[in-house]
Amino acid sequence: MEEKRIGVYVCWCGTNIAMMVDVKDVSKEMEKLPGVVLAKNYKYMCSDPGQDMIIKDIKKYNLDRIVVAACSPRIHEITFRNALENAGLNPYMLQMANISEQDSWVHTDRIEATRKAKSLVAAAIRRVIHHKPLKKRIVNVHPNTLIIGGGVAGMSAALELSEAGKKSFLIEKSDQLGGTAAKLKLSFPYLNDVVNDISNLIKRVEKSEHIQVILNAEVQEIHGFIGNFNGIVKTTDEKEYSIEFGNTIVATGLKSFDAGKLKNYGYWKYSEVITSIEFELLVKQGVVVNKKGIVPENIAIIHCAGSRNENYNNYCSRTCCMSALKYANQLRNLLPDANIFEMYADMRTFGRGCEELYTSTSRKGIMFLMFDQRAELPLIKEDERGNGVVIEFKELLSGEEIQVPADLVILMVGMEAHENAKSVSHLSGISMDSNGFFIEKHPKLDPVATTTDGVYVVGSCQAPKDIPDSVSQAKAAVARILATILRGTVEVEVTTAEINADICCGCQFCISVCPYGANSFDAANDVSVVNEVLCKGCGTCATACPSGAISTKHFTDEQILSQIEGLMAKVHELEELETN
Amino acid sequence: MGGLTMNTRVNPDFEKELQKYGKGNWNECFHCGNCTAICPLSEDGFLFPRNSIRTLQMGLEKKLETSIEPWLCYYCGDCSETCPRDANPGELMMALRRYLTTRYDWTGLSKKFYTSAVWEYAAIAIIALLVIVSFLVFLPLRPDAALMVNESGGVMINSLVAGVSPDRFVTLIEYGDWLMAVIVGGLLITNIFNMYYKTIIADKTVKIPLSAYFKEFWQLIYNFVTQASFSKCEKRSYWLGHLLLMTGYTIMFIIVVVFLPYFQIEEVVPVWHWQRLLGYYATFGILFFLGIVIFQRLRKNPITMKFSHASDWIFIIMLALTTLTGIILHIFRLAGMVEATYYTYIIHLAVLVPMIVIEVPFSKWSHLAYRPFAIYFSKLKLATLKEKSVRKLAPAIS
Amino acid sequence: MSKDPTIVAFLCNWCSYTGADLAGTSRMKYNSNIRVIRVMCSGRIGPTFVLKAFREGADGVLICGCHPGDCHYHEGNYKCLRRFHLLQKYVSQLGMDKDRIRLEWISASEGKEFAELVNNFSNKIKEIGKSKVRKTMEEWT
Amino acid sequence: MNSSSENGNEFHQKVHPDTLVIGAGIAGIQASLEIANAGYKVYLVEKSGTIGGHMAMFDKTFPTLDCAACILTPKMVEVGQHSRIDLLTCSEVTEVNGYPGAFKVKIHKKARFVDQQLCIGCGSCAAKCPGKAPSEFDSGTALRKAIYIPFPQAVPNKYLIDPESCLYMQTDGKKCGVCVKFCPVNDCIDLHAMDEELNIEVGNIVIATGFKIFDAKKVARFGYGKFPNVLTSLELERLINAGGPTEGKITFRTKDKKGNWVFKPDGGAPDSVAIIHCVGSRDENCNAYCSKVCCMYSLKLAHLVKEKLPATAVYEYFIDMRAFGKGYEEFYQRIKKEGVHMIRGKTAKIEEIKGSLKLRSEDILNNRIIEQLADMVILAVGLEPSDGVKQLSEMIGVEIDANGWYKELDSLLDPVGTARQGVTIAGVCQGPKDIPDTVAQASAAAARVLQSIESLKEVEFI
Repeated sequence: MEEKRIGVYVCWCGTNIAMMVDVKDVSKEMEKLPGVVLAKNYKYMCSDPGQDMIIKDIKKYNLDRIVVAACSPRIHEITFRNALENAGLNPYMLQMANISEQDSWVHTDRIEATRKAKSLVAAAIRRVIHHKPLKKRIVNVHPNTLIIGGGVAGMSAALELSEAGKKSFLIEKSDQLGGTAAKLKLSFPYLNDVVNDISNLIKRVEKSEHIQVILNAEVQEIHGFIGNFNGIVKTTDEKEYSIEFGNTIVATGLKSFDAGKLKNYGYWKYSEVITSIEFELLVKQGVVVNKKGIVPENIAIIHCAGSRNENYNNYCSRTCCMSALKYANQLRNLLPDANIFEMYADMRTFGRGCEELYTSTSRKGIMFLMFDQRAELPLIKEDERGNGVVIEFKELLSGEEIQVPADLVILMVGMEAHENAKSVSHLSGISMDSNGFFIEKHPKLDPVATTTDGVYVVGSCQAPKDIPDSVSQAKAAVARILATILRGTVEVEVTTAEINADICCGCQFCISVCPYGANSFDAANDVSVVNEVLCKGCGTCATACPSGAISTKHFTDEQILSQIEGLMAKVHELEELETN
Repeated sequence: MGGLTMNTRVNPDFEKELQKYGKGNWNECFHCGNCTAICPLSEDGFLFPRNSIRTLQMGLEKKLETSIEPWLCYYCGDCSETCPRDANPGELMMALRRYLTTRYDWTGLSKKFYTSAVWEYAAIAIIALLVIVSFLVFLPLRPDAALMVNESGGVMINSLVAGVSPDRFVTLIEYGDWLMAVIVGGLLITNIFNMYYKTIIADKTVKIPLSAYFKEFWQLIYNFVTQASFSKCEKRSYWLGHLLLMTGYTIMFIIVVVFLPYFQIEEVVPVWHWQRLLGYYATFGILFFLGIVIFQRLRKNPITMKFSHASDWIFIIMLALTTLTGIILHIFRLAGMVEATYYTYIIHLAVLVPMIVIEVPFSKWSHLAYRPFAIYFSKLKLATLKEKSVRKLAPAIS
Repeated sequence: MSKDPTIVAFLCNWCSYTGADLAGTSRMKYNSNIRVIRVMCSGRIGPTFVLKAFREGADGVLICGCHPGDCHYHEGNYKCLRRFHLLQKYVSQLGMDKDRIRLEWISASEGKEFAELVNNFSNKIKEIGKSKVRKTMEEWT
Repeated sequence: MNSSSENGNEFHQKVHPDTLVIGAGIAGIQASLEIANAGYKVYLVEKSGTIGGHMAMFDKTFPTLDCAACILTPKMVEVGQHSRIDLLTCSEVTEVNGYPGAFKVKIHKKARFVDQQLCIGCGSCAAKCPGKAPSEFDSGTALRKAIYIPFPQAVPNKYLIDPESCLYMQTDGKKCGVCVKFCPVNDCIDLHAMDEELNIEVGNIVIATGFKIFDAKKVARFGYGKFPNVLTSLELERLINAGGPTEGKITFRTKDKKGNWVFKPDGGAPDSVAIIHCVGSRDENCNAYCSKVCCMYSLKLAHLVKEKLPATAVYEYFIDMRAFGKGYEEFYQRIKKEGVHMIRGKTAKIEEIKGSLKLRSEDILNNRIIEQLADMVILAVGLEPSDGVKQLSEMIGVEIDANGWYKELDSLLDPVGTARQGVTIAGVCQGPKDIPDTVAQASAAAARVLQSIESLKEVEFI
């Protein structure tokens, strides 16, 4: 075995790591390990000078393997792989040791954390010895895009693509485009009539030659990988479409919170109580009446219905405060003499022009009352003194127990993830958070991509959002997609399974465990073969293989077993040091 | 959970009602708490102005009616200047003082005067007319008035009236004074009792021990004389100006009501005589203050002078007229201009009397009494509150 | 400190490793005796890895994957579950406490759950005591 | 490039494939990378000496608390190394002519005085340089030399000279010049370098000029600039940052030997810190709008203070807690549980009493006045459009609103386009925004650019 020349780099991450891990000690210790040519530590390895240092060292010391002990590989593996590539080294000759997220940030004892860092880095060093150069695979990108969801986000994405001359399939579950936005009369904060805007948008989408709208349809299956997806779409009348596409945009939107769950508000009990969705419908028709058909004199708008409360949804639905102010303005115009009460928790009017709307609304004789949305919610009950209901609660800004009479109560219901989010997440291989919203690749710097390359999440299916933010996200996804289409090709992961035909006994066990049908049987040679295009590199087959003929590139048994050795060797070495 | 009857019902119409007593964008307040925190007079137990704004916005009339807070405010304007929403909390306190004055007044006249300028003008006109008529008819100018000049050339003011001896004339005017004082005082005292009832007796949450009434009594006198609370405001010049006005006015009031026979005398006393010095001090104090206030109200700056209620102008004009006629009267008298002195005297009284009768029990001047009483009452309440609650140094986690 | 048991954890890349990272970015604190090895899918984790960990002196092995139905590769976690049951039996037969190995589902959003799991499992292993596998093996060879 | 056929008032022309991006904060960086990665050339113009903008100054980002530098610096490196991004630092756009699809842009490139190719970043020059000025990157919490690298991870990672604080330039060459003497590379430093004018032609312009923070001195009753331990949130951000002047320690502002107020690692730590929300925001006397990010960054700072100094009491004085985004409300609840005192009621004034700061506020929900003594007060300052927005908007022909934020074409359906064709806006210059929204918007702006280059090929206008 030829001599390995390993370079080890330990990152301080400012004080993020250095505060809890003695990085200097770690690098000093690593220098002693076999194969290690040099071990250095530096304030920010990921910075320009940090990467430069690695590149220079590779060239100067002829390093052939690099270990970077820094943050999670999920964040910077790509960064350092690029650095290796720049230095002329195969990018897969890198192994990272996660000493921040899984060490310095979660432990409180500096000695222990340092010890743990040493064993993690030692394991990485042992592992990297077995790394092999892998060749990147470049695939062509299909120029079409699948967009799931025909709301504002989906339509905006489709149009943006269409304007760039790129085709998309716009799949909508219901029988019309427009989603939630199509139900609105006015937008906030400028209270513009949006009915025309949205219908124009729909018209543009329908007219576009580059957009194929499929209504009453759901995606049944998606296969493939970035640039090369194919899927099946089925409509309610059993029509089936088989489509090919290079990228997927998930824009399935939201569903509103079920107001019936709020036990204090008596949504099913009182004909005075309606939801914001129902109110939008009323106001679109221009007639505001309660379910008894009576024009209300006292109207209460209750914020945070189903939001910011542990018994319902813990999160904030982001748009309800502004919608509630919009309603107050609409009501004031329709019913100039009505008493309007806004019952809020925190007034979250944060967007541009929103605080200004709050101010101008407060000039319109609207009574703002604050309640505690985390403690006892307001209680709606029959009014003994009048016809309607009365809302009882402790008003926080005055500390008074008060009663608000109402003959119309509008519950500002929050946003929830769609029921079918789970099936969509399955289809497209993206994850959901505990609230059922899709998880983006990175909450800051990659708010629309997902961990699955070529699949993007936009709009309210990612988290509650207003229209402009949804549109922004939709277009952001388009930027990413256009870039891949324009380049025409994209690099894909090469960490697929590999079958050593010499060892394979032809039991075909691997074929039955593969969820992608990537393995097939070559009857002529009596062995299994892997289709690298279909294989996603999960490694299940490698583990299942009774003869050890299958290995997963970059996650070989050898690599993992030596990683375990390294991990434990350091533990014991230190333990023995201590006992002696 | 409180029962149905425990909870108070909100009243959205009340805010419109209060707009009659002063103008402000009170509904715009979003309750940041800046005004209360910036006010040096606001303290635990008596937090304002934000609390009052909230009560107003919610239309909790009962709670407002029983609150002392508006009287504790001297309207330095800091709250309004720094209000992030231009909601004008200071002006609300002003409006509330007007409103409370009408609530304390059992005759209902105050409400008429505050909510209708016409009523106030009419009342002033009637009283003025009564004064003028009673002079022209019952106390007409002596036919040989020209002789009524003393050796120093000054008009002998008490001898101007036909058929009435100088001594009797002074006594007549003094009786008039007393009558006025009794009516005005009576009304004021009953109103103060009304205030006491609403703020202390009706408040079942505090039980004030009798000893506290004696222990805190000095507060009443002390605050009346010194306006000490006002001096805690950051703008001390406001306090000085106000003190100048208040002392000037009070001095004149006491002289006229209590010491008239020593004041309204035939001979012209030397310049350094106490009565002339006091008179000049009062005149100067009032004029100085009036000058500034008129200038500021016209400019609508500072913020405290931005909004002028009709009652403000009426008060300023009446006080100005009283002072000016007083000065002119003084000049005419020294110059020996007999007829001019007589008619100016009538005009002087025709302004002074309605001003006192209307302003003191029903309108702006009543705060002269309400303020020190409010402070006194607040101290009574605080004395009981402090025994009850222990203040925590650090705020609790919410 | 050397008395503290050592735990080797195998985490799947998509859910559990992300969840463990989340515990880190959220600065949730947990026991420092855990050493993580990242694999792409819990379906990749075979008995070899687990036994190797014990052979090298681990006192406990923790396996985490996506919640049922959430697997990035559709069903790798089910495969893992099946293997785990067998493995548990096998471990018992070897004379080890079967609680030394544990399989849990940790999603990408469950940083807090991960931290709690580590503490919990670590306490359990402490209860069971240090593993003698490594020593025995060394004596044998 | 007017290959246009004029007929009547209408003419068509090809869209120039190059793009100008103004401002190299995270918005500009993101937009540039998106466009460049799609294969088109980008001119990225940045006023200061480095890219990165405000995000590079932050320590952690809310609500996930990942370290800002960790996620930003790789992007910065990528920009610096990208073959299709022409990075122009110390530069400003001075003239914009031409038409959508073919803008002719004049760029004033100020001299950096240090050769970008030759500088090896050894730092010998700065070690000897006598000139000092408050560091812009450290928000004035520390001093930097006249010849300096803005921060260790700056891109480009080369020295530059600030003529304002350079002794040689201030004395017209009569004094100093020591940097040239100590520079180990020949002809690297040229103290007589001249500014340059650059003329470029681009098809699209992306405006991403970001923001500046509200000047806290304008609210005199908080005593910023008078009391040394009243800080802006950005100053605390620098203190907490490991790369900051105190190596991540939260310390008091102290006087150095020359009488400058600076922060040093050994400045002593506060036992109590109060954070005041909405300074310069939601206030008719300053800016009436909400700055959107202050509530969240205040919660983040509270957490970081608690993390660094667990025994320190932290108080937040707020009006409405605007925790609206993904995971924000949960973060708010978490910070509450960490023992940060939340008080609904904005502080009205701050006085200094025996070196301690006294804040007077109303604790609205508990119906009382709080006179709080704190060792350190943080003012959560709002955001304002950056300087020069007006000139730039006139130059390019894009409208700004009354507050100085750029106006988008359609507040509902087109959040990145402007009334001027070929010009898009991204990030905070359009209105306060958090990082995810900024990044999404920047990508959206890039989509618009790509789409116009790719599909239209020709612009049609009247």
